[in-house]
Amino acid sequence: MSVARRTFIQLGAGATVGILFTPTVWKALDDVSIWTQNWPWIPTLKYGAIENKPTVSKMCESGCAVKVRTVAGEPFGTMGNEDNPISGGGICPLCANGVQVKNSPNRIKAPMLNGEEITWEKAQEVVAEKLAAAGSKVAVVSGDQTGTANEVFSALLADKGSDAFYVMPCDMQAADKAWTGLMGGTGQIGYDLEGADLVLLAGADALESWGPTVANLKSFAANESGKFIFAGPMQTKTASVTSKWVPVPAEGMAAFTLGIAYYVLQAGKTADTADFGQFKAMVMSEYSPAKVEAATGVKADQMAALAKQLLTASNPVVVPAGPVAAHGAAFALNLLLGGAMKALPEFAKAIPSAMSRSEMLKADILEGVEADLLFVYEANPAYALPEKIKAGFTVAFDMVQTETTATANLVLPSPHPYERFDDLASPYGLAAATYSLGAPVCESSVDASNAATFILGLADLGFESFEEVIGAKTEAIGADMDALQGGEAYVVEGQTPMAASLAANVLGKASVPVKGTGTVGLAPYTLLNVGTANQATTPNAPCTISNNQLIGDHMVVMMGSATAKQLGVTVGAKVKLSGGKGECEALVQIFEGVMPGVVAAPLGLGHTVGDEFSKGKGDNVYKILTVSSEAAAGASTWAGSTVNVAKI
Amino acid sequence: MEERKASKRCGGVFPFIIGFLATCVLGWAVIPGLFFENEEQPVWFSHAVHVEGQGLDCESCHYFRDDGTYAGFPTNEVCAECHAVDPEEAMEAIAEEGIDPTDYDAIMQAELGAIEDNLASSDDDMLQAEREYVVKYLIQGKEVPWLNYQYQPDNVYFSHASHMALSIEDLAGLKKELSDVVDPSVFEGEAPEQNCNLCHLKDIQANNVPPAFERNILSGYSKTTMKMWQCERCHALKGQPNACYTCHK
Amino acid sequence: MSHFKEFKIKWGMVIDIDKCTGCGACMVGCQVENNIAPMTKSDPYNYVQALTKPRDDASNKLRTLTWMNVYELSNGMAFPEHETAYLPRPCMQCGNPACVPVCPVVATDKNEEGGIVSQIYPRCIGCRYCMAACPYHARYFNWWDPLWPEGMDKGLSPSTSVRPRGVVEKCNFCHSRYLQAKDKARMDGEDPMNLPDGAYTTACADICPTKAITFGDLNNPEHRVHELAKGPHAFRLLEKLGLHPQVYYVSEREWVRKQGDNYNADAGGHH
Amino acid sequence: MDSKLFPEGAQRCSFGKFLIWTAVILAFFLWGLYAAVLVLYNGIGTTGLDNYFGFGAWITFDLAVIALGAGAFFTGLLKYILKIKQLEKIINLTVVVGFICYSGAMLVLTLDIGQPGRAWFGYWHPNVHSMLTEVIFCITCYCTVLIIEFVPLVLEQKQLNKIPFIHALAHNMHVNMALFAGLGAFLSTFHQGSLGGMYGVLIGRPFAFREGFFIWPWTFFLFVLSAVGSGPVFTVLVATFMEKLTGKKLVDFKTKALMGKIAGTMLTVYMFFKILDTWAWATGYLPSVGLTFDEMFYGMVYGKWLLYTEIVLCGVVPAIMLITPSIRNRPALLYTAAILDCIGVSLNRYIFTVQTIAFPAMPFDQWQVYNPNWVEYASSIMIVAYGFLVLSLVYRYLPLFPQERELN
Repeated sequence: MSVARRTFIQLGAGATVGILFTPTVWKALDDVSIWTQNWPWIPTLKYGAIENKPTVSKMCESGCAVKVRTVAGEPFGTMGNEDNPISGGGICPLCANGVQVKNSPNRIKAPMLNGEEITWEKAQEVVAEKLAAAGSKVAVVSGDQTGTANEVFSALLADKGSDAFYVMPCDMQAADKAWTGLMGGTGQIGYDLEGADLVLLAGADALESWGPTVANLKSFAANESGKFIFAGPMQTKTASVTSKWVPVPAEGMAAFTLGIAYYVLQAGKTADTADFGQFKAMVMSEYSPAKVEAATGVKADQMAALAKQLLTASNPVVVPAGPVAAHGAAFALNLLLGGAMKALPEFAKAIPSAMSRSEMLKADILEGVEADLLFVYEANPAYALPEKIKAGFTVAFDMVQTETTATANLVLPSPHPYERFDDLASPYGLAAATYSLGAPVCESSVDASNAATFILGLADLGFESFEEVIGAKTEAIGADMDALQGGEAYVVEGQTPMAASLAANVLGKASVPVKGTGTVGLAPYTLLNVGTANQATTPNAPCTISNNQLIGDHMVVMMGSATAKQLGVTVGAKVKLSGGKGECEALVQIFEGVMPGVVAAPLGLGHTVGDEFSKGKGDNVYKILTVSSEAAAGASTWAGSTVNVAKI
Repeated sequence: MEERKASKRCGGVFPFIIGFLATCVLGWAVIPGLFFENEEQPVWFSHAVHVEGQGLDCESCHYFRDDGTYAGFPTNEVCAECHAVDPEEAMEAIAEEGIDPTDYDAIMQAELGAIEDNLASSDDDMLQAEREYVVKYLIQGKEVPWLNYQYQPDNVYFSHASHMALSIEDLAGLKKELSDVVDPSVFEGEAPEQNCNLCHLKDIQANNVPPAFERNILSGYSKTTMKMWQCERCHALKGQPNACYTCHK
Repeated sequence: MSHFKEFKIKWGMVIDIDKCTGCGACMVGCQVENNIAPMTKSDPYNYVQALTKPRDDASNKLRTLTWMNVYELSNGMAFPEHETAYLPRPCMQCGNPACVPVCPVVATDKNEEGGIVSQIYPRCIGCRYCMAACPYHARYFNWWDPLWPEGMDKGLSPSTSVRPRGVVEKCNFCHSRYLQAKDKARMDGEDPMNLPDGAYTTACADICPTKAITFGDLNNPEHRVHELAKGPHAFRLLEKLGLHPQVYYVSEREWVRKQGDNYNADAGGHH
Repeated sequence: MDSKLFPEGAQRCSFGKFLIWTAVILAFFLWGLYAAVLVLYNGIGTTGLDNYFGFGAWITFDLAVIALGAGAFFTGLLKYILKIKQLEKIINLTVVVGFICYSGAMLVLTLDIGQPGRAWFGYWHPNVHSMLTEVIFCITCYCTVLIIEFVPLVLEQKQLNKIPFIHALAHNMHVNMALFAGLGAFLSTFHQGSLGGMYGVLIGRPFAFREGFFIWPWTFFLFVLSAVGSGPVFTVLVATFMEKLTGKKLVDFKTKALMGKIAGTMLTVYMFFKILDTWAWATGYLPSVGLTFDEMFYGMVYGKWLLYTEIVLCGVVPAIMLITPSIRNRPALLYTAAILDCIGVSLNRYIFTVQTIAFPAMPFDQWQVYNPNWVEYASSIMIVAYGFLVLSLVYRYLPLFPQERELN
């Protein structure tokens, strides 16, 4: 037995030594380490021809002209489009994430009727029925500011004898109300930020979220000699690069502008309008620097200095934001200065019966919407306008699930901008009328269909598909389809603005600062990476959202140390902001770039529906905005919102 | 007592040698083979038929794109230039026949005109192979998942453009040094003007039935996947950089 | 032990802080180009995760994978003198890197023409010594396996391999774009070692709406960065530590330049 | 029931009692094991580490135990090379403690690296410039040496030793032990140093960076000194702790005092240079990079008090206590000094590991605070439990203390 054992041991020893003289062991070791380099659960890459296909992306409010990068036909990235003036090679953080949103599990996969998946044919029937029943009590809320899809929707309304076309509240609307409404001007106002030698951004956060942001940034960069000044309640990202920040409360912006106009008039500037004298008298008497200083807290000499700079500048421009009055005042000032403000001609319509853009901007959504049948086109009123919309039956078109689609009766999936025909007609703020077009760069990954095409199936508007409408549009404006599809834009220069009046009496009344009753003023601000009223933040963007907006699941509000002392709160303190009809929870952050007596809160957080990147992150500031009506201007505004702050 | 003698007699060496030899043989002859499993290409593709038969040259399928990248395997788009079956037509035909478009066998049995009329092959086997390709991939809009004998993982960036100038003739001088990097037989006889043989299957253009793809069961690599040291050896010999980022991504 | 290697080509960046609004487009563009997975808190495929803490979401700034990271600078003054600025921070690709000599397995090296500090994921063992060495916090660790929400991983960029958990990664100036640019040059019969300005540029520089980031060969007079880096307002981060970054910053604001290095003790730097 | 296995003429507690004792230890061990499994399965994300603190509790733990384990090589050196006879009374223990510390440290390291499957790359693709490479090599080699030093002790187990072959083997190994002791001393000195070098070479980290001699920054030598200045007394503490547990005398106080004296001397030398180094760093290097001494500290967590505790209370004080015979020869005071000494060196390792990377080099960056989570604690405790386990078994079955019989 002992022999056997020993033999066995020797055999084993021999075997062991033997195997070491073969590649076996070493090969196994090597292969194992290679295995750790290619774990099966780590996704692998796709290879093939790489192309950059031009199109438009409409995730940000003004839209970006982009090139979608594809490998073997599969989109993987988004880059800017040098050939297009609204991009010049750059894009915004939202559109930079376009492909990821396109592939998001949050996409709506198929038509849903009250939570039940249905076919497009069925959807067509349902809506047709509702449409017949609703008669003229049909309304449309559109989140699209630049698309020809709006023409289709408005044409449907016209067909039904309704004029209830609403856009989400935006500066384009306020500007139009002031310009065409109050001052009897024509065209769409634009600002030549690249050509101007002095730009006073009167509340317009132009280098972060206002207007055609990317185009603004491009102009800012190109405008080496020009001087940019930002006026507003907080030191926005715009203010971090402008040469100066003038602290002005949002509700005081109109008065502040007229305060500057005071010196400009004093210097003998005139405008060729019927009521110029009246206007001058009004400003001189009611908006003397002393009065403005008393009302807004902005030092008279500060306004004097600004006026001086504007007067010495050869091509200055004032860029307003917020209430109608602020826009009116700024336009008046621009007319006096005769600088880089432009009036853009509107592009010809593709559908004769459709509304003009100005007509689309008339209705005021803040006053509430009521209809039997409501179409919501890629807008999210349920999130940004709580309790403003009432409808018997709501049809929501969107590509991803939102608060609105969650509450709508019928949800119809839109193709992602990269999967459909769409266009960008003169985003508000550009100095020239600009038309860009987007064709699909890939097939839709879900059972989606273009909203406008669906609408065309409901009424005879002379077109079968939205693609045809786009074709008609390009024809109507006289642009070259191939050039447009190649990514170029069709551009018509803006003209010198002509106004019938300076709306003296209206501005006189409407420019008086109106403030809520809360303990501190509320300065809501928009950061594109946090999201807009219609588009929540995107998968990769949260990494770019700083802890000054969001910590964990808590929204962060910023205030100066003085305000913090006044409120008796410190950094990191958890507070409840109450204003309007709602409340918000937030953590306190000290930021000396906020005016005393003001709390700055980021818009776009606190979604209750959506993907893991936006849902339950922070709180929704739209809940605590107060709507005050600009009686004189016949409009309503969020400016002058105040809140009460309580520690919790 | 008995035991002692026993062990003395064979000195403990004999069994040792037995064991040693046994595993040596196993380790060299048998085990290495066990690391690999054979896989056939998704469809039978005969280079011979296309090159000799149809007189195609390499570039008609394997070419450089304008951006300098290399189109290794041809896409359906390229194949469809000859295999002119219109997917939409075919799919309609399938729909008419009431066949499930994913039921390949049924489609092939049905011998639909929309497909058959556009098949080019002469003999039956080839015809079947072509039909298989058309039905399973072309009309389905799916690219063929060809198996790459020279497969490299995602962390490797191989540039065909930077290697296109290499000539087998010049390299013949390094035949000895390269013996375990390049198959020596490549340097024998008249050197072709193209250098594909250096790394790819020798004279693949004349191949009729592609060999099986030998997949490493642990790493998933191809048996003929070039190892890092081989790339480095040649780079060193040719005075090319061996910096990490020369080849990795 | 810090051996300084000079290269004929020296890829570098000049970032104009006075043009950066901190919009974040560069960070998003970078993540897309380099297959950095969105940060997801829960892992539907890993049941063991439930036994321990969830993965991190993006608001935990100490766990992100932001090769390009934008810092917010403040001049520290009270209202109304307060000022802010934004500073994008890629990898500095130091001429004398702190991270390279410490790596025990040569997973990172500065040995290629162009002077880009390489980082080879399949070689990295994840000891994180290089992270401890880098004062710019330019190096990041894969704390978790990358996880794309359902369906999102079909749109991956072909330019960077996907990293498993447990390895370190960092900005590499979109290196595979360099390789591609060289291949293009070869096709067009140009010299791949003398690329024209703009033939090779990074995703962040590409996407930046204000073109605050300029990229090019610092040694090549034909490239804009060559001059920009020599400008009167140009500076580099922590020059006194002697790492010789290949990323330059420009700002006309003195307080911003002052924050590029430590000036609190007598022995001054060269500003 | 297992009394036949006990060392010659030694009394041990009942088997049942022993089982209970080991059960308790095992409980801790398993808890740590659970944590370790989580780490290996989910990744290091489960710990409290982050991008600012790539090094944390684990590395601190490793460095501390390796320093404290230095008793082994240093005592070995003195006994076998310098032939200090007296030390043979405790040499076995130092070897066992050393073995536990090093093997434990290596276990933690495999958890600590993100890709354990590639751990061997350290040998296959070594970077000769990296201090860490040196550490990897020396630690693994020295661990093998410790095993070799450990083996004869095992072979001397009563039953095993009856087998003539094994008896002979054990004897032979003893004879050649000097060789291994020398080898161990060499390896150990180097990696103790390299561990210090790891921090000293961090040009990007003003808190840790040091000038030096040839390729070795000063921290290299400081770490060696601090290790030999604390290792021996740690062994003394372990011995004493075991005496308290077992209620037996295991090592005569004379030997302990001698160990104290040895450590004390080294500690004094260390403190002299450490203070010199700190001063030079604060007044010479820091200003040269535009920094001040005060900027190196932050609030309570990373306050100056840490440094002062390390250098004065746990450095100078025990040094004086240990080199002053009158104090050293009082058991209570010797142990107090020893404890302070060990705390001091551990604190030193913590500060170099954590505060070094907590300091924000970029002026616009902020201090970050690191706190380990239960996973890191548990896995470290697992190692401690492992140590207890090994020591208990060794004590019960192996002739660990040559003096045990005569003392009891």
